[in-house]
Order: sequence, then structure tokens, then C-alpha cells
Amino acid sequence: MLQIENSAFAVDERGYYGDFGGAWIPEMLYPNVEELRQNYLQIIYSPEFQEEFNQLLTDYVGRPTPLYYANRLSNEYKTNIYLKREDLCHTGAHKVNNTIGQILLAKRLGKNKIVAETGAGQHGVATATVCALMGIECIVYMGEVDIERQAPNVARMKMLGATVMPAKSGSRTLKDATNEAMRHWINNPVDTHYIIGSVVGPHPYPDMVARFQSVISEEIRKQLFEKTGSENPDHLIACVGGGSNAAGTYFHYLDELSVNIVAAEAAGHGVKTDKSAATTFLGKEGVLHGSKSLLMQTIDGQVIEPHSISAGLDYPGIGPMHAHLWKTGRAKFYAISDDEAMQAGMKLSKLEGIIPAIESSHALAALDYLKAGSDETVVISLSGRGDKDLSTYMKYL
Amino acid sequence: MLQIENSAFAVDERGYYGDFGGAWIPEMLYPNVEELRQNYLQIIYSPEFQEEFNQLLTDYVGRPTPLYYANRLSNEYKTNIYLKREDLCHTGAHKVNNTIGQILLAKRLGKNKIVAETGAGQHGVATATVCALMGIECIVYMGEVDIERQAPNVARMKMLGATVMPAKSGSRTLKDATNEAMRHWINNPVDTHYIIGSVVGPHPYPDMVARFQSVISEEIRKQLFEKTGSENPDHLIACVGGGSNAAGTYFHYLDELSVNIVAAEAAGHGVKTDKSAATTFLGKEGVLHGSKSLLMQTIDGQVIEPHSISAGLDYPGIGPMHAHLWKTGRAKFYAISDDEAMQAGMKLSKLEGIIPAIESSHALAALDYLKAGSDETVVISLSGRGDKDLSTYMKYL
Amino acid sequence: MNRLEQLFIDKPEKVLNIYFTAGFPSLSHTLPMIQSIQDSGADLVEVGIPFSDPVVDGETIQKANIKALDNGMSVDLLFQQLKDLRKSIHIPVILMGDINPVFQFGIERFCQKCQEVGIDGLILPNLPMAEYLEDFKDLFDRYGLLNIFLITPQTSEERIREIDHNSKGFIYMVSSASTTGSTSGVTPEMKEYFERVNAMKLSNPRLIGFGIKDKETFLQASEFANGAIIGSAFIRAIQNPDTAIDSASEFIKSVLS
Amino acid sequence: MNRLEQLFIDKPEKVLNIYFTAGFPSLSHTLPMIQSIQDSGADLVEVGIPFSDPVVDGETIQKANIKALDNGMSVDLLFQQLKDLRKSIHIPVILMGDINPVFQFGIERFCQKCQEVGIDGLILPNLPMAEYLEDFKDLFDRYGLLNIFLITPQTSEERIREIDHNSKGFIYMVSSASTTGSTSGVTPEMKEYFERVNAMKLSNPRLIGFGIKDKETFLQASEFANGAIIGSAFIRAIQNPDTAIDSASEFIKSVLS
Ligand SMILES: Cc1ncc(COP(=O)(O)O)c(C=O)c1O
Ligand SMILES: Cc1ncc(COP(=O)(O)O)c(C=O)c1O
Repeated sequence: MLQIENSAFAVDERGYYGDFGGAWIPEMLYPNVEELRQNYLQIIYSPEFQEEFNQLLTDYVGRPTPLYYANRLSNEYKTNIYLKREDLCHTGAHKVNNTIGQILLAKRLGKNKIVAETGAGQHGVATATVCALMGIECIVYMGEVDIERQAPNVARMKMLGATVMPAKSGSRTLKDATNEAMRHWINNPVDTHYIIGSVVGPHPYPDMVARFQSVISEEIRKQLFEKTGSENPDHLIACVGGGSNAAGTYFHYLDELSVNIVAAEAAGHGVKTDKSAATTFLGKEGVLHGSKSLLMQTIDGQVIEPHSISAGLDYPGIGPMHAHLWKTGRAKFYAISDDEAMQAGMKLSKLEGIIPAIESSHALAALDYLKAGSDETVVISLSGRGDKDLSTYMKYL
Repeated sequence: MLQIENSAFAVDERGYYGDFGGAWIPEMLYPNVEELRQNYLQIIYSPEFQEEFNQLLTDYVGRPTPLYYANRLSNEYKTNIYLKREDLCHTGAHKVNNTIGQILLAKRLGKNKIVAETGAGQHGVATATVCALMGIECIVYMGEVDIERQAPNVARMKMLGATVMPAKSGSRTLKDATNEAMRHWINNPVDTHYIIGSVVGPHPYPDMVARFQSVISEEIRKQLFEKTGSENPDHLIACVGGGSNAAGTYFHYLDELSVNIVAAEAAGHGVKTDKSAATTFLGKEGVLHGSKSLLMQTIDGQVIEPHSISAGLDYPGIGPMHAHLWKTGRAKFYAISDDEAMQAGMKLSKLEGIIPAIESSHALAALDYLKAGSDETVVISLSGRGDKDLSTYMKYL
Repeated sequence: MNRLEQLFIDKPEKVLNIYFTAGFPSLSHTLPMIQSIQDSGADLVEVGIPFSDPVVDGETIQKANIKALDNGMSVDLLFQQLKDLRKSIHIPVILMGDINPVFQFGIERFCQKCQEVGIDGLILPNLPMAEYLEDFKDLFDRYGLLNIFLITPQTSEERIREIDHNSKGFIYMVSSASTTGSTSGVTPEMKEYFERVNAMKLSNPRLIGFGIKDKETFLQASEFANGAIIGSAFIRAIQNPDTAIDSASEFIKSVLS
Repeated sequence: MNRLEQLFIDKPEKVLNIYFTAGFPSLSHTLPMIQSIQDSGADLVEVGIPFSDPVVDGETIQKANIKALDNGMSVDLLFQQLKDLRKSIHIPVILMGDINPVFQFGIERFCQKCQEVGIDGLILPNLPMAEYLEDFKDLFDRYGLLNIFLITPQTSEERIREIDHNSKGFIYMVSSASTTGSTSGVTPEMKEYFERVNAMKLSNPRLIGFGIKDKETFLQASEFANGAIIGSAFIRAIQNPDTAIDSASEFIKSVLS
């Protein structure tokens, strides 16, 4: 894991990306978060941690994941498209890069219980997986709606020995699962570590998760250089739910201003409807789940229940790093509707034999807006595989 | 792909492994099979084929797959267990190694339609996948029973644009799907290639499929050497349905007589019941699907309908190479019951965070019989992931 | 001389070969059906040995196979049923089936039994020529059994010559690339193929099979070969066990009318 | 002097602080409820600003939040309802809630309004001390608002001292590591924690909250601090809109009986 320093887009001393971030947490969580803040960099960059982390990424997760030149998709879009194959990670998405990191950290902090939230279930599965691997007790909160629409992942968590707790409040999706997980942590502060699944939450979570995920861009640079002679693509696309796969994909490119950084948000039925999850289009500055960022909210500051066909993007906020990339104009955001995502997912399946997670399909759909040139190079983060989404896809077929 | 020559266990000039093999096909299939026989070696060992094959295995399939030291499983069995992670292959099983090879071959033979049979649906998905990748029409036959019990894979094939044809005769499982696929090929001999999914069928299929899968043992040798200083494990375990993952796992070890080669067959409810698929325990010499091998059959030579909880092992025969390994005593066969397999699959999930395909769980269950020593090394082929099997596992939880 | 060879000397054209599955529609039908086929005027009868997993057969014959097996048919029983075959049957009789039940019965024992009951030839579609020549020919010869090979529109000229060279009795010309039971009639492509093979002036007679279903298609096929084989259409006609014998006779008479 | 500070001078022990959610159980209950709480003898009232996603709250208060939002409660409306607060209410009133609705209202505007209607203090659980000191303290001071900090059994001695140093009014001692609404009573671990903090001789008064539900637990808690806070148990008592005011009064009287 390469460290980067002095980036204009890195977190600052106070835990902020520009105006966004911080640790807006109740006192009950202060000791845990503070312990993490004081120790995370030292622990994760220790040689012994790095060795264990890298070994597991290689032997267990299956890294490096390929950077695949998608020939037929490139022909379709008359450009040069490379897919970063996070779908080939053990458990089927990039999420495991982070959970491997956090479980190793939790062990070193002496924690013997894990709590997590999950939306699509991928982070829940990835967490249950590393807990099984380490023999650690695991509780995963998941919205009742998501339990329904991502049933295979619920079964997987159970197989892995985790307890899946339904979140029954609010929209009964990711946001509510996160509330419940935080409450659980408040109620169990001593021996429990909370494995957040994206670059959200109080500092140092966004930075920590981004660093664990930065293995993605570290690999892309190397692989793209081998394939094209240049480390830098012209365009770099990822979907943004909380933003962890995007953070990992962008990480080592943030200061490479020649690289056009593109984020695909979930527009749901459209940004002009009340069924959307496109935070940068619909959100305002606000505080949720421990950090200040962009947040979909009413004029009274109540959180708006988001909608996306993709459980993993069905979240009313984004990580503070992405709010900063948006505000500074470093990243360009597109709002991708449910239908556009589904079409893009089916297109990739038929053209390349790869069924993407519906989350990742949002990133693919951004190709329609990008208008990349025939001599340009596009790298897309294929954050996960679509096995969990088959029943949703079948309705569109 | 390394070639091996002069092996005592390789196929001979006539297409036989000892007493087993040959091309027992009707005249309708002769031109296709003969064309294949005359060309396969020359094509697949051409540098240009090798380059394309290896590139796809790397960038598309995600090879090399890791050889993972399973720490907690090793502690449980008081030995040293390495898992060959074919579950991390694109599409979730080793099957794709073969379909990539065959689709490249089919293209070079000028075929523009593909037919395949499938049991667990993994081979069907792997075939549909490479057909999508190459933009080639694809028809997959699948037994009605298997369509039911492996529903996610049916959905995946549809997403990939393949036509799934139900096989409604006999036990409505893999054997019947194979009958139908062969009939389809008979009816469409000119522009169709039949991608068989295991080391079964008329010569040269068993040899061809084994060579494509031999990338597994090629990698194991290298990886095991890096990890232990020796290329050779003490024990090498794989499950045998038709036997393709086993063939690939054993390939470069067949002449290494110090390596104890172990095959796990599906005993179903037990070899003493009439619900079993343990061919070496229950079969006699016979001819089915184009080759002479061991076959579960009545005294009158009618094929017995097999039973296994695992659709991929629910087949009344085994590949001729395995019949030969059995007859010569080179491989030791264990019959693993449904229950033993399910327990082994759940054990791996809970101990290592890896949910295996139920097929692969049979290989894992062989550990209970093996009694490997604490200073010995065991390599197990984890042929696929269990996502397709969740509903079956849930019934056992 | 083998009855089959004699047949084609006596009647070089419009030879009608009827296929049915032993033990179909009822177990007891095997011999009476052969009798009815002979009595109705067919020249040759091909008795199918049912197999659980017949690959070359289409749906009609697959189902007849299953029915016959459910009825209890087996190789052993078939030979018992044919014990007195030659007391009343003078037309050639050939057995047709998958190689596996034959293997299990024992090849030599099988040949012996064939000779005992008076079988003239065998069609074993998944016994390849190479295996036949190496391991089976001597046995078959010893017991007076002719092995009938198939050719298809895809069979190369070279291989047809080889098959002709190794054949006795007749060559089974599969009319089109298909399993049994397709019902397309004689298409222009088939015609081209029939004429192509005709022009090769093979030493063996040829019967055309697959897709022959009635008088019209029988006569069409007979124009290009020494006759034809009807299987699926015949099976379809004799489904009802109560009327099977009469239906058989009716069917054959309608073809020969 | 701020009413809160005055309170603890006047009554250094057995201070009863009652929490309820603004707009609960009916929208119109806010001011009448404060009145009832005062009239029933409580010393202090904590009015919750409902939020859609309250993290520190247990189920009872979460539900009250949702009910209040469904009723139409908002920060804006709350200040309208409290316009005449000080016409009849003389006990200290503090507002409690998530920081986000406050942000959206505008921090300075919020403070201004608080001063206007006569609010004495704020509990904003997810406003961390560091942010408070940097960006909020000056404003709060300017508008005469005391910021109440929480401490928990896990808060280190060092941080407790820091909080004490930065506090005015009182310190909110969360009785155990939990969200609101747990009902375990005073356990030996809590006692140990209360005594530990007692021994630190802080400069601010302390009220114990979370898990206080009736007279018994109120008196237990009061042994270790200057009084206690009742929230979930009170909310549970006033569920029925038709009888809420009477139930409130009954509940408080039973605690103080
Ligand atoms: C495959 C996949 N991609 C993307 C996401 C969105 O998360 P993030 O924005 O943190 O990458 C998820 C979340 O579950 C996911 O499963
Ligand atoms: C995961 C997996 N393993 C094993 C098998 C059995 O096939 P084979 O014996 O050819 O490896 C299958 C067949 O579908 C499979 O899906």
C-alpha cells in the first residue's frame, strides 16, 4: 500500500477535506473514534501490518485484480475502455479490500467483536467473511427492504456465521442500517469495532477506508502503464454510493489533473423526481453519520429517504472526500437513472460476458455521457459482480 | 500452457487411457469430432493461440488464482492445507478455463454457433460468457431438475444472451442435458461447435479439456514451490463429476508418484442406497456420451439415474482418464455423502470465510478420511464458489 | 448367403425396411409385430433394442425406448422372444441399438444368440468403424452378422468409399443431418446429396432413412436408392397396444399401396 | 445569571430534568407540556428537536421523533410555539437535538431565536467539543446559551476534566454505554463510575441520564449527582394525546412523591 502525502485532496490534520468531514459524533463514540484516529496511520503503515494485509489481498482476495481491455464495449463506444475487475475479488466486490484492512486493525486494537452496516449486502458479506477468517463475532445491520432485495447476500452472511439484524426504521435501507450499527456501537463501546463500509462516517474512517481501497488505483497505474505505456487514463469512472470504490479508484490520480475524474451517482427515477439518490444534484451541506458532507435533506434539515434500484447506492449522502471533489470541480458528477444503469448492465453482459453489480452499472452508464475520443483511454471501476442482482435484472430482461 | 509428453497417464494415439476412452460416436458426429481430433493439438499449441488464451486467462478470468494457506482449517485438521482458489475465476468456477480454450478453438475452426450441456449451470454460464465475449450464438441444455435447483445460474445465462433449453427426459439432470446437446449437434453439424464441460465425451474432448484445465496444476506447482520450497504436495484432492477440475489439478502431478492423488465422488445418500453418483464404487465398464469408461448401469446396460445433492456431480459416469487412474490405483477414490459434503461446506464457510460450491465441498469432506500428518501438505481444488448453492445450504443451516 | 445380401439380389429397388422398438407398445408385441410387418409386405425389419439414453433418436423413438424399458424389455428377454423367429419369419431381420446394452450382455454371447435366433445384421450407431474393424469384425463374421454403417450428408467421399469397402448388406443413408423423426420430406439439399452418392457407384445397396414417413416420401427416396427405412412414423402409428398389430399392417399397406 | 446556573445554586440536589420531544404526542403539546412539567414540580425541562435519524436515541425516543415529524414539527415551528415561553415558564429550558436541523436553520439565527424565546442551554450530542470550541462557543456565549456536554463511563479522566473546564450549567452524565431508553437501573458498574466521577470533584453540577425511569432510580441517581434526567420513561407515559398533559403531571408527581 503506497502512501501519498501533500495531496491537495487528502484529509487535513483536523479530519477535513476542505469544508467537509470531521468527526461529528456523540461523546459515547469519542473514545473509540479517538483511539482509531490516534493509531490508524501508525498501525496500517507498520511493516508487519502491511505484510499481513498484502498477503491476504494476494492469497485470499485474489489481488491484483485484472485490468481488462473490453474490446467489444470499446468498439461500441468508439474509444478504449479498460475495466478494473473488482468483481473478481473474493466475495464479489471491492468491499473486501477495506474489511481485510479493518479486521487486521481491529485485532491490533484488541477488539473481539465486529458490527457493520450493509446496503447491497456486499459490505456485510465482506465483513462476515473476514470475521469468519479471524474467528471473530460479527453482527451486521441491514435495512428490511434491502434484506428483501438482496436475499442471496443475506444467505451468505448467515452461512458465514454472522448475525443479520434487520433495520426497521425510516426507509429501511442503508441509511437506517447505519443508524442501527452506530447505536449498536454506542451500546457496546469496549470490545467492539465498527467496520464502516464506505468512505463515510467520522474521521478517520473516510481516510482510512480510502487508504485501504487505494490498492485499486495503485494497481491501475501499474497495469495501465504495462498495457499502454502511460500510467494515466484520460478518463476514470466510478460509481459513488458512499464512495469507497470511487475513492480507491481515484486515490493515486487525484493530483494528476490531466485525468478526468468522473463519478456516477444514482438518479433513481430521475433528479427531478422524489425518488432519487443523486446527492451532489439534490443535496446540501449537512451532517449525518458523523461527518459533514453533502446530504439530501428537507429545508428543515430532515434527511430525505433516497431511492435507487441499487441497494449499494441507495444512500442520501456521499463521503466528505467526494463532496470536496465535487465542490472543487476536481470530479465531474453524472446522475444515472435506474433505467440507464440497467441497460448498461445488460449491455456489458451481452457484449463482454461480465454481469456487473447494479452499482457498477451506474459507472458503465456514464459512458453514454462521456463522449470519450477514439484515441482516448477510459478506465472504469467494475466495483462488483451482479450475482446478487439477478432477480432485479430479470425484471428488465 | 505447458505441454507434457510421455506420461504413463496421458491419452494414447487411439484416444485411450488404458482401457478407457475412444470416440464411440454415431457417424453423424464423425466429421466434427474428426476435424477436432486432427486439429486440436496443432491449434492449441500454436504461439498465437497460446498468446490469446493466456491473455484472456490473465485479464479476463483473473488467473493465476491464488493458492491460499487455510490457517484455521489446517488447525482443525492438524495438517497444512492449501486451497487452490478456482472459486475466484470469473463466473465462479474452473469451468471457464476450458470454455475460453474451446471458444478460441471454435473460432479457428470457423464455427459460429455453440451448443453446450450444463449440470450445476457453471459450465453453462462459463459457455454463455465466452459466447457473449466473442459475440457468438449460444444454446445451453440443462435438465429441468437442475434448472430448478440452480436457478441463479439460469438467470445468469439469460443475462448473457444464451438460450437455455430444458432437458425433459430421464432424470432431467446432467446426463439428459448431455444427450440433448449431442442430439442438437447431430442436428446442426456444420457451423456448430459443441463445448463439452468436462473431461468426458469422445476423444479428443477428454484430452483437450484436461489440457485447458492443466493451467491449474501448472500454477499449483509454481505457487507451492514459492510457499513451501517444494513443487509437490503430499496429497492432492479434487472432486470428480465428469472430472475436469480434477484432471486440471492432477495434470502435471500424474507422473509424480510421491503425490497421493485423491478423488472425491458424490455418494449421494450413500453407496449402499439407490440414490448415489459414486461411479467408481457403483459403476462398470460401459459406453456413454461417446467414450468408454466407468458407468453406473443396470445388469442390462441401461444407465442408472444418479443422485447427488450437487448438480455438478450428479452424473452416472466419469471421464476415461479418471477410470484409468482408478483402475491403475494411481488415484484413491472416496465416496462423500450429501450430508458430509454439506457439513464440509459449512465448516469452510465458518472457518475461512469462503463458501464453496457444493461440488467442491465433496473434495473438502475427503479431509475427514485422509488423515494427513501434521508435517504433510494437502492441496485441495476449490473448484467453485457456492453462490449458486445458497438455497440448498440454507436448508442445512 | 445371408438373407440381407439375398434380398438386394432378389429385389434391388423399393426395398421397404420397417423399424420398431422391441417390446413396444407392449412387451408381448415383439414377435407378432415382426410377423405383421412381414405379412403386410415389408422387405426387411429392423428391431430396436431399447436404451435409456439413445443419442441418435428423436423424441418419438426415445419415448418408445422408455416405454419398452418400462414394459421390462432387455437384451436377454429379446432373445427369448425371438427364439422361434425363424419358424415363421423369412425376411431379413436386423437388430439396431446402442452399444452399451450389447457390451453388458457380452459381445460374443450377443453374436452367438443372434446367430441362434436368426438375425442377419446389426446397426450399432455408436460403434465407430475403427473399433469395429479392430475388435468386432472377426466376431461378427464368425457368427454371420453383417454390420450396417451409416453415412450422412456430411460424410466425406473418402470416408464413404471406406465405409463401402467395409460394408456388406447395405449402407444406411441418413437423409439429413438430424436425429430420427424429423419430417421435412425430400429437400433440394437432400436430393443433391442422394445424387452425389448415387454418382459414386458404390458396391453396396443403399437404404435411405430419417424423415421417411409415408408412401410419397418412400417413393421419392426410392428414386435415389434401393429403398428406404421408416421408423418414427411407424412408431407413431402403433402407439395403441390394443390395435397395434392392425395399425402396423394398415400403415405398411398404405405405404406400399 | 443564566437560569440554569441559578438553578444549581438554588437547588444543588435532586434536580429533576424532564425530556420530551417537541410536537409530541400532538403538535400543539409543546408549550402545554412544558407548563405541565413545571407545574408538576420538575426543575428543568429539555425539549427535543425531532430528527429523522437520531443516533443516540433508543426506540422510544426515535418513535417520538418520527411522530413529531409526522405531526409537522420543525425548528421554525418550534420557535413560533415557544414565542411566549417566558410569559409563564420560569424554570430553565434547554433544547436538545441533532446538529443537522440546527445547521439548516442557520447557527446564528438559531442562537438568536433561542435567546429571543428564552432558552438557557443546548444539548447537541453530535457537536464535538473541538468543533464547539472552534466554531460555536463564541456564538453561544454571545446569545447566552450554555452548551451541555455529555460524559460516559468510557470518558477518560483527562477528557472529563477538559469537558468540565469547558462546561457551564451542568454536565450530562450518561449512566451507561447505551442509547437512551435502556432500563437496567443502577448497576454496580454504574455505581463505580458515579463514584469515580464524584471523587473528581468537578466544578460543574452533574445530572445523570439514560435509564432513569421512576422515583426509585431517580433517588438512586441523585445520591451520586445533583439530580437526574428522565426521557424515555416520560415519553412512554405521555403517548396518548388525549390524556398526555394529565399523564405528564401524574408521572412527575409519582417521581417526586
Ligand atoms: C458492487 C458495489 N459497488 C459500489 C457500491 C457502493 O459503495 P461505494 O460507493 O462505497 O463504493 C457497493 C455497495 O454496496 C457495491 O456493493
Ligand atoms: C464448481 C464445480 N466443481 C466441480 C464440478 C464438476 O465438474 P468436473 O468434475 O468436470 O470438475 C462442477 C460442475 O458443474 C462445478 O460447477
